[in-house]
Amino acid sequence: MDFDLTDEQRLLRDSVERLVADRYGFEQRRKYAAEPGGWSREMWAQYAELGLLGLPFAEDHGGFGGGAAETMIVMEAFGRALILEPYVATVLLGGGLVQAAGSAAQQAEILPRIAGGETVLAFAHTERQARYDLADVATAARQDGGAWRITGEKGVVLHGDTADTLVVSARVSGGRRDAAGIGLFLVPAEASGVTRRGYPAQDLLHGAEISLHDAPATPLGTPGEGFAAIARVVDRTIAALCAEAVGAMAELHAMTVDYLKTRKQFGRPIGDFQVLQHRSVDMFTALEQARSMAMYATVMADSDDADERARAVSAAKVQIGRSARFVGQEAIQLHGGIGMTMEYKAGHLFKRLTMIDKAYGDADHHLARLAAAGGLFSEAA
Amino acid sequence: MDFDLTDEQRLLRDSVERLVADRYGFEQRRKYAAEPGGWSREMWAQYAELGLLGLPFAEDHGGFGGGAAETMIVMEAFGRALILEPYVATVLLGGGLVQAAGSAAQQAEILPRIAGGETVLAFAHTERQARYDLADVATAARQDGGAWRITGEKGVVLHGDTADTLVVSARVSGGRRDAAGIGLFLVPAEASGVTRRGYPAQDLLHGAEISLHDAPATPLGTPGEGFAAIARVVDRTIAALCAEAVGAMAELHAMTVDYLKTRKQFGRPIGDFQVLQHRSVDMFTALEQARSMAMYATVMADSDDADERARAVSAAKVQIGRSARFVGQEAIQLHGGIGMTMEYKAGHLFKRLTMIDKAYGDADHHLARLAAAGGLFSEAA
Amino acid sequence: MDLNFTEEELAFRDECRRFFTTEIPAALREKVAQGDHLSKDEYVTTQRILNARGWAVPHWPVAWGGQDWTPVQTYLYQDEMQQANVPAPLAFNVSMVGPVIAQFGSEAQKKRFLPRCANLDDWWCQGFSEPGSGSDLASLRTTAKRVGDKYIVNGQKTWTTLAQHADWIFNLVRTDPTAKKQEGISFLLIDMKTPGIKVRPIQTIDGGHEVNEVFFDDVEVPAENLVGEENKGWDYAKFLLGNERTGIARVGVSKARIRRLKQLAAREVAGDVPLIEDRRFREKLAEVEIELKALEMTQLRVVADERRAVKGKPNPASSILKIKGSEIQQRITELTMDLAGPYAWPYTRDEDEGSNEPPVGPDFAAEAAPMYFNYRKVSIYGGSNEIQRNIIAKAILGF
Amino acid sequence: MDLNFTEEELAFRDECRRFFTTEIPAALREKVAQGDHLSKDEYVTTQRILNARGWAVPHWPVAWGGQDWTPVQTYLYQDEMQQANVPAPLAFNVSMVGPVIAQFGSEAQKKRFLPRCANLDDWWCQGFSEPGSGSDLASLRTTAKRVGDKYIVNGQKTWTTLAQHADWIFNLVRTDPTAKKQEGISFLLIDMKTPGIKVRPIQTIDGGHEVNEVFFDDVEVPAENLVGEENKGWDYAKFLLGNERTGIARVGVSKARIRRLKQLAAREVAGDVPLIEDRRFREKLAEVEIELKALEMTQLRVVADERRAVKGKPNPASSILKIKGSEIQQRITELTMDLAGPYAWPYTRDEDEGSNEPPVGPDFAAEAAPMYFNYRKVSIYGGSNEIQRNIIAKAILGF
Repeated sequence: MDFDLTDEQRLLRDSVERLVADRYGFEQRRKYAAEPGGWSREMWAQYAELGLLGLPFAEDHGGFGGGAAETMIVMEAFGRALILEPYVATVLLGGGLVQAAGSAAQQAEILPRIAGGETVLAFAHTERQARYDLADVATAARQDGGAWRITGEKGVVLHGDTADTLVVSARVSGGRRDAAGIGLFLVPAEASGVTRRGYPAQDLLHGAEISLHDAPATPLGTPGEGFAAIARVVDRTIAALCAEAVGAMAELHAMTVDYLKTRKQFGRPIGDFQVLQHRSVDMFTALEQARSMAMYATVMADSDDADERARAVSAAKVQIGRSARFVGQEAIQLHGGIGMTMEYKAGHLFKRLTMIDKAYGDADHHLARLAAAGGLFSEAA
Repeated sequence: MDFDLTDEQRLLRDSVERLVADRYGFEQRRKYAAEPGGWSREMWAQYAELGLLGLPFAEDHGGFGGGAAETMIVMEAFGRALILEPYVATVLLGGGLVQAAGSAAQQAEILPRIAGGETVLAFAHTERQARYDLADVATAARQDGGAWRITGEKGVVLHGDTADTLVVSARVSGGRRDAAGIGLFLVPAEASGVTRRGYPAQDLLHGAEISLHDAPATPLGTPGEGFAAIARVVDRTIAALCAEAVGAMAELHAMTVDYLKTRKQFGRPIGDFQVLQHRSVDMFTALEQARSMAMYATVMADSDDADERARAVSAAKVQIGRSARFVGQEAIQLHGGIGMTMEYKAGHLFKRLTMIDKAYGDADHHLARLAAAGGLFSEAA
Repeated sequence: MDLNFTEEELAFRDECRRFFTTEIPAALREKVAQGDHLSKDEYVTTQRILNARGWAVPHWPVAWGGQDWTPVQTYLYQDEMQQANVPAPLAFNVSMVGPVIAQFGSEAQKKRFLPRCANLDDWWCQGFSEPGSGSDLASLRTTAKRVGDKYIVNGQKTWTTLAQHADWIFNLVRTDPTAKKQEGISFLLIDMKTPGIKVRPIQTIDGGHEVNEVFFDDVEVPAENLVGEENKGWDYAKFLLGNERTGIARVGVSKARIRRLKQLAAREVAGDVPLIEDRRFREKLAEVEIELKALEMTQLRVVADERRAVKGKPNPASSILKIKGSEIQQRITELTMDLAGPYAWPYTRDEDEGSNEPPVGPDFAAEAAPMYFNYRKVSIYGGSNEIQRNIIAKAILGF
Repeated sequence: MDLNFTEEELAFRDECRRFFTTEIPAALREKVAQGDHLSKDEYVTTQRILNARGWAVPHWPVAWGGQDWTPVQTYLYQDEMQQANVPAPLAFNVSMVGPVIAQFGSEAQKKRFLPRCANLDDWWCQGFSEPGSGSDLASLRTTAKRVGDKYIVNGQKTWTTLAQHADWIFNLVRTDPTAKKQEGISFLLIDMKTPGIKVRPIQTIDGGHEVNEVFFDDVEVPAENLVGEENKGWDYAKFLLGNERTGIARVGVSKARIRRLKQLAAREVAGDVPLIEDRRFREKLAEVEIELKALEMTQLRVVADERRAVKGKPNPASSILKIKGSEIQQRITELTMDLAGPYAWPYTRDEDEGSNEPPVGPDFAAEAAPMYFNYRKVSIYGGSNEIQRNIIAKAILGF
């Protein structure tokens, strides 16, 4: 057991931290948010140059061969800086699905282009009635001659507005909530039959509602056997979101402690009040517990035991959701009015943390999933 | 709307408070606890003299004609003093059931004897498998010639060890968890076929496990139609227990605040620490919210609308359970070691509060009951 | 002890309910129910309907339009107004500056300001908070220097709610720079159209624009706009802040919101099951309902005590109302956001009403997260919950 | 970064597990699992088995029986011991007085006391707390006056755990009455059989007898029983209190308790449904499991940091372990009591084991409430959770 970073990991961390420190200040971020789709092409090129866009891919595919730990390092730094670029959508979700489900040829074609920053992907999966149920897919894929066509409605597609390629889940067979029979398909975003309604989200990331009407599609892997890949990639993505949340919480906690030490009222720093000290201690405890669970999810995210992996990831998502809500609410409360203004970073961290809870299942959803699976300490010691 | 006490109610409150202040100090209570069955016959006689034992009964039956509000006043004072006598078992449960289900003749015979302090009753109802489900009754009553005989196992019977008369619920017809078909019966505690195993409880009240084997029984009201009376009387008893809990919480909170003001550490009263002040404020808020709900349950306890009554009582029991747990735990924590000793009243208040949660359904049970019934604000305004 | 309302009280309640639900436009009340922001016109419309009925300023002196109601009547009026989603008369007018002018103002000020104040002919805003003052209000630095028959005001106010609509501002200013803290402060009424006043919007994290900074640069204010005596402004501010503490719990608002949340949860499905049938969600709802019912009873107890209360001296128990009331309001916004699920994420709030695009996701979802973000304020403003705990510790528990 | 244990670490863990589950009597471990109190003999038996294996005092200097393990090995040893429900070696001996004697004692003291300490031939208790001292330990008043080659000790200690079993007590005493607070305190070893010592039991609300008052009335103590220098006792006490902070989380104990609770919940029914299938109960359990897993990871992080830590200087992060560890332990007792339901109420704890009456209600129920009551102590003793928060605020957050 070793919590130390390897030399390579330390290098990775240092370079990502330096990049966001230099190029992703709060004011700079405001400018990036105003660009089309709400993110910076220039930063995207920077990530490519640093190798971040190919981080989890094999070296053959222009990647870095990194695992969940490397992703954690990057996502934590991204969380502190509130990065807006489509990293999760393209690298973790899109790239992850190509890795997990695509043919060798598809991988060889697409992954290098992701790593090079030449393509932006989005995962069009969630449907309105599904809420957080990954297997609830009504969108249908049918074969028309040799070609596949997809019809259905996808929602809250992360960066679905600026992606050039959509990875779309669609049902090839089975009932609406069956895990079996779900296929993954590649659909060019500009293809006929694809209608996108893009929007900014609460956290300034972007999303889209996407209608598909007989849209032409290429199967990613074997049609109808996509669910295992979806489950695996979503679990990994959740672990990455946990790391992002830890970064955001750490930044928010540090800002709060700093504010308490510098903000004066009644002639002294408000941090002199024991009540506020203890409350920031409770925030710290919540943060450290969250950090521990993000590490746990990271270790387990690469597990091939789908049940064990899912339980660990659910547990982490619950902890992150609870800690983030607590840390976020307390941070705003301890800041007072200033924490509620758009001009100050704390409120933005709070909003992103709030929205991470809503991504791929909130704390209640994952608590139910974990409890139904028998909890964490089920086996004999 | 008027929260003021009537002159009569004020008189009642003053006399009960005076009685317990004079006769029910913590040291006196210790002596009473050492008497047979863990309670004082002398105090019992005092209650009778003051009219407390007939409080809810009609004047014709030697009573006072009091309602739920009068019971609340008495129970709150009893809660502060941690009264040990079988008031709930005899007056509220036993007497309440005779009132609610008994024939005119039975009422005329039994109620005056309760009011006079001549008899002690207990309600033998709970069965092990039933947990908190009032309708889960396996104990069976059958007619043998003209006489009724009861066979079954009853548990956690409050004051079942010293009662002379048991009110026993037993099934006349229907399935084990049907509300229909449950009858109420009077069984002399010393009758053949009755075996009692008495014990003290965590809160120094007493209880018994009772086995009935063809025990001779007299129907209280119409056999098989007892459930409505049970539900009504248990709801009223819960409202009374809520008031008792408010008394105990108020006493515990006052002791804690007093301790914080007098206990010195690091050269000053520990109550100077803002953290401890705020925590005692949160206890106070929990107490006052509990007091409000005890009043609400009191008002609703006399309602003939069984559904409305049950929802109000469940809501109050949840609030009391949550407040009592919070106030109790915080009181012990803020007291430190002294709060954990048998020689100090705080720990006893904490224990009684803990056990009130376990009587007739804990907070989780009543939350589920309330939620299943549609909550409190279901109708249009 | 009788916790039921009297026949007269019930009749009054019904009268309130009837009036609010028939006389105030339904579309406007529906906007309130949904958590939409109201336009200035909508506030004005509502308050004038209430004022025409004599119900805009019931707690004012009868001579100036008050109603001489019992505390229970005032409670019922507020509760019914809130439950019917009627926007309350503008607090800055009716609960803040109005009572101060009525109590401490000159006859000329009363005549000039009070009727317009009640009818929302003048929209008032509050110039108390300053950058750096926070809960330590008395540390304010905005100055007013007496020159002839004028005051020259310089400084900055902040968190000024709806200053963008305001015709007038009531301002705490430092008139004696040598005096310490609470002393040397005066209460000044300032026309927002006076040259030298600049209003700068503060955008909040929900995307809304409720609060502002207000800058005063050599603003000339006629001396006749001083309320009461010079350097006694702190007393008037305390009087103002001590008024009207029971409405603060906003029990009626929360009741309306819970009922709406239940309707939404009956509609919104996960898989094929309405969320209202999800046990955990239902129990979370029931938990808030219990807290709210308890708070309603606590509020009624405070109302009942008001008969015995000293006028203008706030009941410290009202701090409980503030703490629990804000927690419950926040919790309801949280549950609403949880109900919206993944659709809490898109930011599709429609500020200019003109759009006819269908909503993204469920129709309530667009407001769910913004309202959650916005409602963090209710435990901060009006004396933060930490300040309320200090009040209870000192005034009730005797620390 | 590799959060998996190495092959060597796993082998060591298995060795621990095998030893604890085969060499320590199962009946004794079952008593621990049930929360029963152990007899003095049972503690002694266990510790001697461990000591025979060289595992009673692994963290002591190797010369006195220590093992020179890595922090990870120490962690695994503790965790496996706790999970196997093995009672830990008596903390007063192995974690408190032993390390102090080994570090600061004379050679004669080491030879005389350490082997007997490790083997539990002498049972030690701790004479630190006094009535009125609480968290302000340095305010102690028990005096030791040097007369010739003896100290005459007068005063009173309290909360003295298991003093009823003790052969020796290590006592903080005031040797310089003129010095201020922390100064003038000495660390004295006292034979409990010395005339003038009286032990009075304190009964706690769970009905148990774990703690005592200890009175000293002109107790004569040989001067050779002074540890280190006179008036330097506070340093030794700080050293003692700073030792052994990771075991404080008691993660292994909580793991064992959660597994047992799940087994019980699978047996206990409401109606005809096992409580483990009640969604609310199951989710409450899962919530504690998550907290516990997080704490386990936090503990491993602290363990990993220990390699870099300065010896004897406690990691302030261990305060998190104390706070969360105690909260989790308490929460598990709460859930166990909730599981017992109405049968948490009877007090039928069997102190003298002799009885053959069947249990009242479920067999675990008799201990459920007493354990809940008893475990309130874990957030009070060893530096209350309030003190731990002060430590974090100061040492980590820099307030």
